[in-house]
Amino acid sequence: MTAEQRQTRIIDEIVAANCLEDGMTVAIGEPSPMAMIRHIVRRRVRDLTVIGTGLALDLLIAGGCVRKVISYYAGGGYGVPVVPAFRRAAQAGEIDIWECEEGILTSGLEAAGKGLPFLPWRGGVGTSLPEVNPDLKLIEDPINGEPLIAVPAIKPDITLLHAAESDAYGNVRHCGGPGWIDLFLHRAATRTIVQVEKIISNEDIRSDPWATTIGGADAVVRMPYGAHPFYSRGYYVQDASFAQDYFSAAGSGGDELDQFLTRYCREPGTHADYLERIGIKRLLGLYEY
Amino acid sequence: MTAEQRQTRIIDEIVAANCLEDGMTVAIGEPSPMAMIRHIVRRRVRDLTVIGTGLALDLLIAGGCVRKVISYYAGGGYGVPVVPAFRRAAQAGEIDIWECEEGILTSGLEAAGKGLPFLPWRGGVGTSLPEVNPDLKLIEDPINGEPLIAVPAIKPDITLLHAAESDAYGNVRHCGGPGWIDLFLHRAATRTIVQVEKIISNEDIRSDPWATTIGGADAVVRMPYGAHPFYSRGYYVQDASFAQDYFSAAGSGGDELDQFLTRYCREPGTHADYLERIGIKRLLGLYEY
Amino acid sequence: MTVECSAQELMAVFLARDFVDGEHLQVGVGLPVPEAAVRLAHMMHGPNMELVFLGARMNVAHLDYLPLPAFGWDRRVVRWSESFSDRGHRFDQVKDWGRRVFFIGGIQVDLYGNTNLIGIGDDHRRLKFRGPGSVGTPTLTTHVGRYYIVLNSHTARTFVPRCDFISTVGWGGGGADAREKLGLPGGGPKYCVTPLCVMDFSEDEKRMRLRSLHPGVSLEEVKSNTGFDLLIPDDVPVTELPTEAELTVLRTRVDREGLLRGD
Amino acid sequence: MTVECSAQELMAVFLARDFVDGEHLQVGVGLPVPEAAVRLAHMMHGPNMELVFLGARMNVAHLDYLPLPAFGWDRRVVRWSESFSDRGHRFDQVKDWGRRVFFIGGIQVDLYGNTNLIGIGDDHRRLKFRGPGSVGTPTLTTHVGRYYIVLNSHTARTFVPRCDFISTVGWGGGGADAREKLGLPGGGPKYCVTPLCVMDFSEDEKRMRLRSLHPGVSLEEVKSNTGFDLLIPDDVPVTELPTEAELTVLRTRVDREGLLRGD
Repeated sequence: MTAEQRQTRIIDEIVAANCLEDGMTVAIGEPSPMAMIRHIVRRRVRDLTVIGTGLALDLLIAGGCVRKVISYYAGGGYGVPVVPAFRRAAQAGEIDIWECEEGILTSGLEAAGKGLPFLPWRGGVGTSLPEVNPDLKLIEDPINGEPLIAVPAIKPDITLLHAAESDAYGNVRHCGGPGWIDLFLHRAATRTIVQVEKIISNEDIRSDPWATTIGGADAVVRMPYGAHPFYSRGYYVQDASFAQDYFSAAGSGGDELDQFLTRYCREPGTHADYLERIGIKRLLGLYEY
Repeated sequence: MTAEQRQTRIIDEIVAANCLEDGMTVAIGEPSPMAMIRHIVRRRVRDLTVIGTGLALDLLIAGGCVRKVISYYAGGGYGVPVVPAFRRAAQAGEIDIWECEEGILTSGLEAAGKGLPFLPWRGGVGTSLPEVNPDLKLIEDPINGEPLIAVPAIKPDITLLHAAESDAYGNVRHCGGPGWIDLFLHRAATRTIVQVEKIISNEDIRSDPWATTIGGADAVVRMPYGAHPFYSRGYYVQDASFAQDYFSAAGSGGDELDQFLTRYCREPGTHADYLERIGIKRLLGLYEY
Repeated sequence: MTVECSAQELMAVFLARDFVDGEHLQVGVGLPVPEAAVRLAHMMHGPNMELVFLGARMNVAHLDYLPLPAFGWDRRVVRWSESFSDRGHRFDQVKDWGRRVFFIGGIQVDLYGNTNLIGIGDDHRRLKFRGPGSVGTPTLTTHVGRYYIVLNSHTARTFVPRCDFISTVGWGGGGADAREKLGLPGGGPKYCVTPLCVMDFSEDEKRMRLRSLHPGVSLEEVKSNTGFDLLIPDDVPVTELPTEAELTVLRTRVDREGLLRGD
Repeated sequence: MTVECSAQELMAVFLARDFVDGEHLQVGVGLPVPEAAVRLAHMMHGPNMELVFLGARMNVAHLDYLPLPAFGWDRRVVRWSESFSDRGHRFDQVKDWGRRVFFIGGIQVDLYGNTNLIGIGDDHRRLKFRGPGSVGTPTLTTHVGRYYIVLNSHTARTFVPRCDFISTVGWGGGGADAREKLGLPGGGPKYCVTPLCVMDFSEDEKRMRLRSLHPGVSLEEVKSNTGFDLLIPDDVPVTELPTEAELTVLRTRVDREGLLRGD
């Protein structure tokens, strides 16, 4: 690799989508990178292991893309205790569930980032988690003999994130902070692809280096409104009624769900096609302030 | 604890200094909170266990305050491979050295913050560290049997930091980021006292919550130029010639060192007295840009 | 009730009174009663309280009003925060959680205060009823100074002798040393609050015990809706009603939309 | 030398040529030769290199000049960074260090490239000569794709058969599987560069081996200043001199003050 010029890390959304292959472990950040999620459903990628929650996870299950879920929470926020396609698939035994909780998940991700085979964690001691997830081993700590859980390293093949901004070289800024999970998912993954609202100049990044939340993501995809129907901090709020439409269709299943997937995931070939279908007026109505 | 009004966390420097007691474990952040360090020397606190480096560590040893050093690096930056009082005391066997390295130190601090008795680390496997520091235990990881080091939790009684700004409620901002160690030291400690260049309004803090590097430090001390002769990001650069004067005095030891300590640590009763002795012209010459 | 209020309002006020100024009160998503309770306490008597929502540390006693619910992630709300306490490191400072207070729900709760968010059934690979999962409740309940079990309904289907799966350990198999034996440093569940009553845990056995009945609720109603033998003290008081002042703050500064009144 | 340059300049240019565009080059405090080397490579042929100084990720090929040294923490310099790669989590992403390159010094270096920053003596509690300590070198050298041992002097006091204490494992007790047996994923030391010569490590034994002599340095000079038997190949070339172009960039854009010329 030699180059006279510094190389851009901006890639086309189709190129990004084609990085996803059957059987991969894919981690989904918060807010959800919905444009990439829709591409996965459109491409009918199969047998994924998914680290994710809520609507994004549910859409992937509804689209038939998921074999296994690394799950600490499958609620859809206020009013949706458990997302419908997940519940149906779980109760039918159609997906494997690697049962965990937030501290166990982040411990496994941290172990991967730190190049360690495991990290210990206390949360979960005494619960059913080690019983229903045999990868979690009860250990005695080597110092005081306290009971702890050894969490094996969790290594996503690809982490998909949505953030506010990036320069052309993968220096990413989350507006209002990277939330609680994105950096863990990024550090643990072999590759991180970030869809962003906006590409900004390298000088802008250098003006406040500490604001950079991910320095040098592997690839960046320009996706304005790319988190819809989720919020994107600094840009728009959640489209709650659209999310409700999805949960309603997913709850019904069958034809109604299939029509939803066709209309919003399969037919639009690009993210711009999807936005066209949503309509600019609706999008403009989602301003934060 | 009931109060009609929200309580300030700003405390007087003498009140802060009096928090330090003989025998405590004290962690020193980067840049060094030199005003507090000088107070420790002035008060002749004894038998401290110190987590720190460079000039701050050396001044505490020169002042006779230190029994044990948790040490990964005792250089003084470019041109000072090993700080003088530390070297002298170490070679004379006058201080205990808990030999470690950066990843082992942060693992021990992280363990404390996470409420764990230990964390495993790979860096140091194969070295003399576990041999010269029996608290570091060689273990086999419970998943793959890989050799690792179990680092016990490191719990400072007090962490002393220097940062750019804070509001009255201990919401601290490091300008240009908190460096690599301050947050680890803070999370592990029973109590964190932060000396700051400037107190800012709570509204200023709320205008960019993600910029807050420590939310709710236990106590804040107003100490403009408080890191001198170190840099304070956003305010001033290192006073290299003053540091050189110290290293020269410490290298000589005896009367010369004693005079330095008297002049700069023991005689000035307050930080303002110290600054008076340094002189405003010298301080104004340390601007960053 | 002489002061007209809904069961959820009563629950929120009961909880609010139990919080002490200076505590850190953390509420997860989708728990409107605890959310209202911590905000009410903060405004009534807790100027030094910190409200923690998905890692955002907020001190908002000076604000007239904030929308309820969806407190946790909506930027229009968390813009009022002073820091993200974890800065992406949610669980890197659990050692300080002794003064933190937390709240959990559950699809099952047993007589020792263990709870279940995983699911109902015999076989984890094919649950009869799949729950949302444990979220961060195992870690939070392991470390926080105390927590409250807050449920929006009180039925024998929820209050079971033994959870099918345990996602948070309350008092394990019972006994005051149950948590200590497991090495869990936190203080465990203090109260279980439902639309019918308040329950606590007995000192020795740590079995669930009736503490007060909400106005108009009979002992029989509680017993028949609880799937295990609740300890019943000789004297069971009625849960104290909200004051006018509390209801005023609750309805004008916390829950203006009437979420807790079912409006 | 036909092109006049100092030994340190020669060392910096030798190193610079060994770096590949796209690599991450991390330099600690107080190592002016590696610091100059990575900046030279970055400007000569590495627009996609990342320079990492105390966690600050910099890509500064477009800048005419930056002061040398004190690159690591002076805000007048690190203001040019694009991120703090770790954001306070220096070692949270070591799994990606396969393409990272690092540099270490040492107060002792042994024939398998193990090094010592701890001290000299028999008794750790009372060292004859106390070193600075290991800094982050054990972790860095455990994980980085490769590293270089760079010394400012070449004496038999430094190059010893066995270090009194080992702060970084090179090839342990020798053998190509020495690191693998310890579970160390990084690639180990590639070259040892001094003012006299360049050394590498033999393929099987991983013993230190002379690779090239700097112009004007005799084999005997190296041998008599090395405290163990260095492997000497039949044919030992002379270290290649810098080109005019390299020296020009080094002296005008990297080391304007002449630190490497001893000015």
